[in-house]
Amino acid sequence: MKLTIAEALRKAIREEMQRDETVFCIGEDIGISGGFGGAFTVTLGLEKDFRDRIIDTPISENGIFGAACGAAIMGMRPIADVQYGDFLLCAMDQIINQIAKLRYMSGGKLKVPVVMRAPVGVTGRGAQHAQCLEPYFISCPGIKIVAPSTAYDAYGLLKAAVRDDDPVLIFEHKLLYGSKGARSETGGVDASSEIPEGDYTVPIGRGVVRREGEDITIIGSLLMMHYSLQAADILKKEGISCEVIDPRTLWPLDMDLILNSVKKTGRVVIVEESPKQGGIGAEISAQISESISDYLLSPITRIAAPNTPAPFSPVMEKFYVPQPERIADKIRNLLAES
Amino acid sequence: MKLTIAEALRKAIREEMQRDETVFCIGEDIGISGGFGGAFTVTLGLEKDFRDRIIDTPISENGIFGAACGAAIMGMRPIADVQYGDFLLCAMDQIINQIAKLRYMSGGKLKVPVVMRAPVGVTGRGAQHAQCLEPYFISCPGIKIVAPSTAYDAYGLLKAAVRDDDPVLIFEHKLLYGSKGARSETGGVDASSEIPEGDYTVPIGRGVVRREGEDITIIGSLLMMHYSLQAADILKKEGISCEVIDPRTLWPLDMDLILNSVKKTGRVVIVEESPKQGGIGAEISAQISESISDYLLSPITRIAAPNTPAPFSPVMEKFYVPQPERIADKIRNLLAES
Amino acid sequence: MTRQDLLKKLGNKKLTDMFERMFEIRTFEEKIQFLFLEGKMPGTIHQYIGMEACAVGVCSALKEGDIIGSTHRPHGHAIARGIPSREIMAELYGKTTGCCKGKGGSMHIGDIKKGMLPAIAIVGGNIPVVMGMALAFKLKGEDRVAVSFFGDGASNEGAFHEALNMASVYEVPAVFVCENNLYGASTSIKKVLKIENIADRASSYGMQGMIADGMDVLDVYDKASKVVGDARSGKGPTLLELKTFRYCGHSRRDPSNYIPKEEKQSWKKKDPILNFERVLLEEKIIDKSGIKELKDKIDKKIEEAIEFAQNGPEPKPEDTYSDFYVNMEVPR
Amino acid sequence: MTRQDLLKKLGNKKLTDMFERMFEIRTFEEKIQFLFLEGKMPGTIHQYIGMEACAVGVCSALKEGDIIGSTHRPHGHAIARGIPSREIMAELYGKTTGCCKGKGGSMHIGDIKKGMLPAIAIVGGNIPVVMGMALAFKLKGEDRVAVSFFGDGASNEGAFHEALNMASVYEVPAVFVCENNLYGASTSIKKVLKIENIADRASSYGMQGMIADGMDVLDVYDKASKVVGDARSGKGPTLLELKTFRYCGHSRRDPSNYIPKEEKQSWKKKDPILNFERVLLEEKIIDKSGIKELKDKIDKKIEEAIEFAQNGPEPKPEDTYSDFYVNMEVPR
Ligand SMILES: Cc1ncc(C[n+]2csc(CCOP(=O)(O)OP(=O)(O)O)c2C)c(N)n1
Ligand SMILES: Cc1ncc(C[n+]2csc(CCOP(=O)(O)OP(=O)(O)O)c2C)c(N)n1
Ligand SMILES: [Mg+2]
Ligand SMILES: [Mg+2]
Repeated sequence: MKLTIAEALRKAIREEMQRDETVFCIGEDIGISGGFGGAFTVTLGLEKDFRDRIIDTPISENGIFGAACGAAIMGMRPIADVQYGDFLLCAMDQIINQIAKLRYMSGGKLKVPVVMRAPVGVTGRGAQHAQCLEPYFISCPGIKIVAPSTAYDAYGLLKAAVRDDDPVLIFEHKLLYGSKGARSETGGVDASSEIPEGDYTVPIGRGVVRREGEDITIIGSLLMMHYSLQAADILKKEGISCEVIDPRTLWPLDMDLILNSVKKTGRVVIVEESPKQGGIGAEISAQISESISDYLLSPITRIAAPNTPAPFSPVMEKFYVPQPERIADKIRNLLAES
Repeated sequence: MKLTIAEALRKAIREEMQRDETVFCIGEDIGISGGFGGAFTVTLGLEKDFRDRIIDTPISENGIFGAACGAAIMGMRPIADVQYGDFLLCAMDQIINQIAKLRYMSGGKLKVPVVMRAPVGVTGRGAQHAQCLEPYFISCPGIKIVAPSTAYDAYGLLKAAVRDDDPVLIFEHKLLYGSKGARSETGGVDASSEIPEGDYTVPIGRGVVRREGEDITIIGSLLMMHYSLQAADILKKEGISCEVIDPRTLWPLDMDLILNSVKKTGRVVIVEESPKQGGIGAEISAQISESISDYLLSPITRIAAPNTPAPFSPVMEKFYVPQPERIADKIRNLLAES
Repeated sequence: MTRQDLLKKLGNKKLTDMFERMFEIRTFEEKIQFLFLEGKMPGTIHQYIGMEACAVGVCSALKEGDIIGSTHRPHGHAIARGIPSREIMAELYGKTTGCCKGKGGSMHIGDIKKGMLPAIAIVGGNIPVVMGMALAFKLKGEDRVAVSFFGDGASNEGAFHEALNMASVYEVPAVFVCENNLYGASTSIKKVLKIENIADRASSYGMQGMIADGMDVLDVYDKASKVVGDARSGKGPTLLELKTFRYCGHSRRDPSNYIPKEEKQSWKKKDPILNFERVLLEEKIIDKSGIKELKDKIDKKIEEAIEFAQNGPEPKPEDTYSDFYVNMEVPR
Repeated sequence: MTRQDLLKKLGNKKLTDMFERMFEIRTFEEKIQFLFLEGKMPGTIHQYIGMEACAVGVCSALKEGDIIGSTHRPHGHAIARGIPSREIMAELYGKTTGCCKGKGGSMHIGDIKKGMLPAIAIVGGNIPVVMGMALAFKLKGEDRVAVSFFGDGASNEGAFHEALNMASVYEVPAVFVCENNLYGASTSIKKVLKIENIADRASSYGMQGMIADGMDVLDVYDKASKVVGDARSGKGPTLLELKTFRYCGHSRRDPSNYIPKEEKQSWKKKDPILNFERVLLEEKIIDKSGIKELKDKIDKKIEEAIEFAQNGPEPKPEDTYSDFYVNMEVPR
């Protein structure tokens, strides 16, 4: 069955709720009949089957994540979401001070199996609905972070997250959802997959090689994974062979996979949709430096957004987000230089 | 006049308030007579001279930073503080979504000259009063971040921050304040300086070489700067010559200074009190890699706290925070290996 | 104030101006709805149709130095505050001629020089900022009032609570205008609020609360004048709730199927523009041909605004790097 | 309920138990104050002296499966909820025998298995979490109540607002206990709150509000029983305000010079322990020698707790890496 990411997430949530009575969803506009199913249709219609477990909330993000935290400690498996990742910033106290730390503070006496979902991506809405929040959360011990770039992974990672005993934050990309109807996005990229029959999970902590190659390793998540593949296509025609890695889990990183690839190719670029400063690219770069700097044939290179907020105008926005051509250019230069 | 950091900040704030009527302080318990002068005595007694401009607040961090934001846009120069850096997480929406972005969103039509002050450091209080928040904020375009490790710099950076037209976040360290009386800290390190007569500023964006050396560059801020100097002392006796750099401004980084030093020594360790994951060390490492990887004689190395929250017990806490001996050990090994 | 006194106080010129503004908002929103659905406009939009009396009633009670803060739904506030439609339109198109030079977009419309903070699209996010603006006015002893617009949904955000309490404690010259349109996105307030009147929350802060009919521009103006006057004269802030309704969807292509048809219909009977037009005609403040003239004028104005916006210059890609730090380049 | 009915309902055993708990809290706090000032104890402490009737009154109204959430000032709540003093003491010393194995410290005292969430030292931070716990009880249909303790100062945090509104909307079995001791750190509530009774804020959420005399354990118990009962029986949550006072400083070595002497003195006259002792003696529920015996027992218990704590094993440095992810090593 071929599904979009929005559909795959919906299917996974539905099945997890069927499987386990303690799973519930909590968020704004997620289960209103005649409504949206959340900002991007992920929970659309689920309220019909699970009226008590699709909980619509007031606009109170700190309250939502606090509720999820407390319910998780008491044995539930909440899936809490924000309509845009940007609003996680309204709930940072609950997420970072409480959810991420309570188990540790308790001396391991409790667990906080919260799933948190947040759409990210720079998508024509201006600075406050455009942030890629990943950089803020990889600085936070206690949370696991995943970022599915295909429907296959979305289904499998959502299920793994629900079954995980630790807090898991899922970043989803607005342009990859494949949301339909009134909630569809211009500029969307097809991330749908064939979803096999029956239940499966994608393990948290494991990345995947999306394309094998010899000359350079490109690392990118979510939309940047797709753009990296497109860049690899462009370069292939020029005889440059790129290996593309999708980390899938952003924390803890699957460094074995990354290091092995970089050892093989000797070169690496990390592509990020967020501003370069303090991003995940920095962490990956630093870890590569620490472990295998001897293998490097050219400097570890980051391709990222400028160190500014996201501008609104489409012209500037296109410049802001790394495009496949820009990725290809940079790689061409890297190979030419060294 | 020899002053502690707490005293130097107090002097700088007092003078800025005298110089400019638009400067005011806003925060919890900052101006209560018979009280604390903020959590670490920085504003102690200022309310006597500036009753209307030392504004005690309810416990409402998001409100405090929102107030500062709005007042700054309307021409005031607020100095807003939290009692512990950890509480910045209660105000992330105002700081990151509003303060950092409003000028850009406005097309440059307004400015937001807010000064934000936050004590950091792992200091015997458990996980929620121990965070070094720097990693969260270097991911945020639109804010300048400074971190004074001496009273001289504290005075000069505070003044520079007040006079800067952009938002500036000042991280101060609990163990470096030299706060006295009921608010003194065990484990404090002397960071007092001779403060010259007359007004001066320390430029935002400029680091400083705290000690010159030949064999390796150590980069550390706040308490870690002092511990790095101590490590350098230890190693000096063994004939190892360390150059110690204090970035002072954490964003934007003074990369010229750092790169020149690393070019000279060929080796670098970055010391951080925060967990290693996604810290400032990662960003510095990535930038060094990008620019001067050819000069490196050994891998860029980060020394940081474990990727967990801060534990309470003194035994674990001492293990958690990089100590001078641990820094020295790591450097010894690095030099031995390569 | 009685209706007659109010009409007299306002005078014919101001009354027709208010009508014109309301009609301008309606026309602006209807045009861009069309453009948006045609795919000619980037981004997303949240529209103000049905709520025109709120923005115009409140803003008509303000003076030049006053300032307003707005939300994800700012077009109406911006027009009511006097930002030229064409600059708003150009901003929606992301042009350099937009009021934020194309950096802001629909959700961040504003112009500080014209008395409007760039709109803040974080629900509840502008409330603390506006409180801070009012605090600045108080500290500086300036004769200015700050007004925050926000929705029913926003009154459940922590930011609302913290800001209103601080505003009350410091007695700043602010008015907090809650446009209660009964829905936050698709969610009926009945699902997320157990009280009838949001204005009652004022009592938690020892603040004045007041309610006006958000479909009646005269009632809004009347109450707003009172509470803006209170703020200006040092009597402290007010939470002013306007009972209103949006005819359009929440955003973009939302058909608002979550709102019962009857509810929509019953509110449309109270249409703020039709009703105000009737009053103006009845009171002979303007005649039919005057109305027609005025509407034609607005129609033309908005057409011109569209032209201005569509023909306006696109920013250069590298403009991404401008309008950032005041005194420093963007670090690369 | 009349005082007499209340005494009868409680019975001698429970009444002396309540007294014992209050006295245990007082003794515990006085001892550690001394140890702390002597420099024998790491970290910082926030003490509960003067407020004993609050924790004991409320916790005496709870059942085994119920759960409480606490703050930076948790020792009293922990003892009242039944966490052994020695485990609390050991936690203050950072020992592996502490209730959080030394990972938490004074500000994070708790033990979920004994009905207490590790205390959350972010002011207001536990309120949404406790609301979520109550939500879980409701979803699971469990006969359990969740209680959040917090201060007057916390009622100005956005977290308070969001959590109370949600609790009311979902009608969860929760009680929100605001210990109004008139100060948040050094700040008098008069400076930061323009209303007299924090309980009145309940009306903003369509919630029940109630006030009890926080210096009178019987009054606290009486009101708490009522509202815990309401929560348990599906009548929804309550905001219960306890009027109380702390005799000690806010934290550490704070001499609380910001509190007028007369204010301190007038409150000390209402000492919850002395008053309750008087009632117990007057009502012949216990005699003087019984009181003495009980006090000696507690004194000894706390001395033993100190010994237990001081002699307990220190964690190993590498224990830093344990008690973290459930199913994964700490990434290095
Ligand atoms: C903090 C935050 N949460 C959620 C959203 C998504 N969102 C945008 S508008 C909206 C509804 C707002 O309702 P209300 O405050 O009543 O204003 P209205 O749209 O009715 O004018 C929501 C949930 C947001 N922009 N910000
Ligand atoms: C979010 C947050 N802001 C500030 C602090 C610092 N702080 C700790 S206790 C306290 C006062 C709390 O007052 P209240 O809620 O009345 O509780 P009390 O101490 O009186 O028991 C403050 C400001 C904190 N811990 N968390
Ligand atoms: Mg609304
Ligand atoms: Mg208090």
